[in-house]
Amino acid sequence: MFTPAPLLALSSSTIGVSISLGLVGLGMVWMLIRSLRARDVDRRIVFLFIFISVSAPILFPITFSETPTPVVKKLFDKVESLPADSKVLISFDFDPAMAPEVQPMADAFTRHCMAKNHKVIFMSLWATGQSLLNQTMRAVLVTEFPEKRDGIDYVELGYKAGNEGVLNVIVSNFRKMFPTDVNSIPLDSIEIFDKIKSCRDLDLIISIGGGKPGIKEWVLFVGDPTKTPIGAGVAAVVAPQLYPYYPKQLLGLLGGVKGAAEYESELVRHYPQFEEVDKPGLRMMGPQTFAHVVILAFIVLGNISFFVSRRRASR
Amino acid sequence: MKLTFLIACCVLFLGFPVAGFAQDTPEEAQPADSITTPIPAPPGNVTAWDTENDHGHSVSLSWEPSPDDGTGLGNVIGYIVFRSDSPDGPFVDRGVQPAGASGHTDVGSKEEASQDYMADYVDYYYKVRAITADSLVFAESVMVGPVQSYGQWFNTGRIPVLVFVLCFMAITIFFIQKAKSGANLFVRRLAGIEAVDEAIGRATEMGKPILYVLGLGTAADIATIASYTILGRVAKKIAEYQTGLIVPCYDPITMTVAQETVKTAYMDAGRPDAYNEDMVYFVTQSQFAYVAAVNGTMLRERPATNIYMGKFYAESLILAETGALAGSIQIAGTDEIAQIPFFVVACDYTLIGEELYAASAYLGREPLLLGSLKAQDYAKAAVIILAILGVIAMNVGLDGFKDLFYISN
Amino acid sequence: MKRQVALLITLFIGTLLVVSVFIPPMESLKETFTLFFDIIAVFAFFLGGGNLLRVHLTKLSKRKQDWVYSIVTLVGFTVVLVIGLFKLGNPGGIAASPTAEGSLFQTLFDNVLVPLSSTMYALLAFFVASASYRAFRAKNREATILLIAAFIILLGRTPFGMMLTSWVPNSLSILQIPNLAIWIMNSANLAGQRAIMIGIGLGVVSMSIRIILGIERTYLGEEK
Amino acid sequence: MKRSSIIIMLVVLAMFVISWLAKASSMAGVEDHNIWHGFLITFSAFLTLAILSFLYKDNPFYKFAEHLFVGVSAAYWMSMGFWTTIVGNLIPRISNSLSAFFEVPPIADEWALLLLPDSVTFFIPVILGIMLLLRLSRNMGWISAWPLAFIVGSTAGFNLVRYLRSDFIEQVSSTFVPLLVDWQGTGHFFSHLNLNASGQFVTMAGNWVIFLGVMCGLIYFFFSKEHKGIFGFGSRVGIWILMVTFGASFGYTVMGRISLLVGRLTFLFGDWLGLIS
Repeated sequence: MFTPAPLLALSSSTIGVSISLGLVGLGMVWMLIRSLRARDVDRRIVFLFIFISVSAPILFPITFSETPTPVVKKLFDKVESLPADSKVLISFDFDPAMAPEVQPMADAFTRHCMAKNHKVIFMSLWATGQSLLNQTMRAVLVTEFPEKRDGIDYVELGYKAGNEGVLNVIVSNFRKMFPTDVNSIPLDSIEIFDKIKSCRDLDLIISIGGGKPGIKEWVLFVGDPTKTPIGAGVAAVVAPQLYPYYPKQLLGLLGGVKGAAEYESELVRHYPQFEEVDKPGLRMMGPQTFAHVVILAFIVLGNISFFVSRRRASR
Repeated sequence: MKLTFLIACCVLFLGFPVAGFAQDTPEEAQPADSITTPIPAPPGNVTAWDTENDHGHSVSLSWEPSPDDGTGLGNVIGYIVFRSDSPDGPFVDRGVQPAGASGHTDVGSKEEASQDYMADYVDYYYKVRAITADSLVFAESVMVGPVQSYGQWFNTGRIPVLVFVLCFMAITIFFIQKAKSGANLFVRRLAGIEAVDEAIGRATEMGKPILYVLGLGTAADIATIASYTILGRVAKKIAEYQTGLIVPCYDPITMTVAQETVKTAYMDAGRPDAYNEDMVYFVTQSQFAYVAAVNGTMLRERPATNIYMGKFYAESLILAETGALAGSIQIAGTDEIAQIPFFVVACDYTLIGEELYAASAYLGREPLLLGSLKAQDYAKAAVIILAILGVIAMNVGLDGFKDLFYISN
Repeated sequence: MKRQVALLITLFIGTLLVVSVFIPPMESLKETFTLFFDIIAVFAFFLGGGNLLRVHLTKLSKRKQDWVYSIVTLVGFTVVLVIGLFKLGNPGGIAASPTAEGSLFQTLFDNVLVPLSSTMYALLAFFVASASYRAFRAKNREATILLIAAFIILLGRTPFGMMLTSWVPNSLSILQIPNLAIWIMNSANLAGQRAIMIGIGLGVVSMSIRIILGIERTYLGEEK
Repeated sequence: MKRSSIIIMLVVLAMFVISWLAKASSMAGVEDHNIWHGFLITFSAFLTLAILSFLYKDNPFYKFAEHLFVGVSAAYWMSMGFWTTIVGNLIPRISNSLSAFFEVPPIADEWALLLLPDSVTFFIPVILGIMLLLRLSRNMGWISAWPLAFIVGSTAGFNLVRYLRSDFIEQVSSTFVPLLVDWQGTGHFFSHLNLNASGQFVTMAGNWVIFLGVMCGLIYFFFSKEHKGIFGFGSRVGIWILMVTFGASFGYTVMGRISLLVGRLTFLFGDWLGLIS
């Protein structure tokens, strides 16, 4: 609990990384020997390795640069190409558990839309999404864009229970599901909604999620019926499942932290003013990479021990 | 002489600022010349008609983008659609479209109270205005109208859907009838199901309970409904072998149904005495809290077999790995595509997607269910044929074929 | 009697909603029904709460194994319920959104529910690793295919994937692992996804038909 | 209770208090309620560690966290449901006085259903809901079958068309892909074998895989025919395709899972221990 902070501060991050990598490396060698003896290791050791390889890059940050893949680029370009004052809806369809993975996307989208002076409508299909929505508003809107005004540049509809049912209603009528915004202001007296009756009147819908209800529901209930372009930021887990919808039913897709990192780097490329802001996506790629390598190693080791033991059995 | 001097002064006065402007910020020519934006050409042949397949209160428009949109002067940044209920105005703004757009749907409110109310069977007149960066510089199309909005009684845009629904209903009912009339319908064996029986046997030998997880689906989810049947079968066997059964539930309604199912199963097995209320219990309706509880149960009760059937989300792997840790045999089945991989990797047997539904039919061994299963198979055959035809059509350039499947709005 | 009524309800509601898709004037009906659905769902929450109380109170009264912890559950439940329903400590008063900034409810959410649920979720990082160590073994042809696919994709998600194959000339960049990974995702993966999807789609449709026609009755809590 | 476990309890308690005080003092002057915030952060850190301890083995701390989680979450969802749906969507439609009490603007009547005003029709779900709650009573429980029928019926009604449309028709029609290309010589055909500039060969190969993959996948899901002969081969290819899909999805997912852990560890190291800025 009292791990001496100054000590860590003194040790340069390179030393820290090399130490921890050394640890992991040695451990791997030890495991290799074991597997050559056809012995499996206890899963707790596997857990330990993951823990080290993830926490090391957090304590001693390392970042890699990212180039956007077409799926990400397409969505970025869409937001970029829309004229100012376009109506963009951003839906926070995730919960705290998923937040570390997808909230960076939400922030990046919000940032981008604000920089392009789009009119943004925030909502959430998840009860728990509401407070995460508040977080983004606090972190991005209020601090980075103090000049933006609620009701004129953006509006927060918040959460309504009913999962895909909510979409079922707003696809033809916002006011029926959201008589008021989150601050109990009737939609009729909110400037952004003068021209918006249903989802048909939106220029772009971005759903950020990773569960149900989520992107799939947006595509099924809103995208297909209204042909409104839909972009998505999703937890890596659901991304492959959404590929069938891309590009016909889904405009573009940010898959997991990598997607977020790619979007962030692209954003910085176009808007140098965001050089300074925190880019969790890029920041998280370090641990990602290490953990991936460790897991890859585990797969190899697992197979080595498997084959060795099988050879012994056949002998 | 005086005159020339005067002119010279004017030139100096007027000229300098402009020249100076041009000199120190040559690249900022935009604001300078936007003061005199050339007027763009208006959008061409505007047409307006009642929006098809809707409940009225809406008119659709289309137009040819102004020649200066993108091309030409290229200074058109969008279009505003104006509406009036009389040819001579006043015209009200009914919506904006970005540059490049060539159509707009003007949707009004159904409620007369609303200021945005749009009456049916009333003449409306429309104008489309091409706008530039300078709000004073724009070009309006010729007025179109009168046009009336009215509701349709049938949504022709969705005919393909209707056709499929009807066809599918037809074959389903046909096969169900066939099954009822005693025709023996073959259904191939499903490894997963065989495994269930073995697993129950194993549990009996070990004298350990069986953990049955219905997943996170609501009582109405198809996967859950399919899972009930399997649960019924499992419970019956368990009742016969007198093994323990644990069914922690996520959804209160699902729980009530599960209780009924298990109770009935025990009665069918002729041991209503062995049934007790606590076998099926409610945990909580929150994903990870539920998982936390089930994980605990796994490590404390050490069930011989874990059966996961129904809707599962991120928790799939948490459950499956914890189960493996507890050394249980695991059989899973879900229609949640994203989660199948984890079950396939971590469990001993997995019913992949549709197999879950098939399993319930297979176990129910009911002619009705088998019949509908047959119907599905024929539908699949139809898909394969359609796909082949479609691909051929695509390759010989008969794109019309694809349009048969096009569902407008 | 009760069963007949139930089946009639299902038949009526089901058909009504299917038809409403094709009859524009009935579209708003869909919206209304959805709202009904949500309202009933909330009552289900309360049913859940009732069950929860029942389960843990019996555990407590019968002094079952780990009954002590049931106290934790019950206390947590009651406290949060009282705070939530009465909006205790909500600066905005009754009109404010229940999750308003600085409200006690929100604080509880941020400091109890968030750490618990996200840590539970984070366990996956460990389990993914243990699963790949334990289960990704070339036991048979299927397992091997699974293993290889996973390996390529994993590699493709790291910079090392690029490093390993950067020597490949750009004209053949399809063979560079990251590109290969994307290609697999968009071809084979997509095909598999789609096949499953179509199957499930059919399954759902036929099950729905069975339910509406009253052929499928398991949901009423009976074997047949 | 064993002596050792008591000692562990005490140690953890002590550490908790220490961390609380440390946190509070570190926040003194910065935050106004530093004691309270110190407690909150320490407590969430404690819960985090309690759950993680499950990786080692089941233990009292995990049990505590687990049971707390169950109770709190259930209550949370009940309250949310009450405020967002009952107060947000039901009350404004059925009672002006109540909506005045809850300070929500009433919603004007609409004649959506059965030509009755919402203020009447919206009692239907209330009645059904109450029927559902009767489940808690022993002898009136059976009536909960009716609301259940309503829920199942409406879901079936929604699903029927929706899945047919988006998961069936749309998916089938997007399987119609061009398998042949307009031949412009070998050079052009094999030109730039990369994805971003979609070279003919790559695109075409992809399309073939998609087409055949879907076919074989569907064959695998055939239940009314034994997998033998050419049919058997088809289904075997089908399962291979599925395996690639599963492998791919798994590999792709790892990323997301790691980032969740990153999130938690960042909280532990940053917000709690303050090791990272």
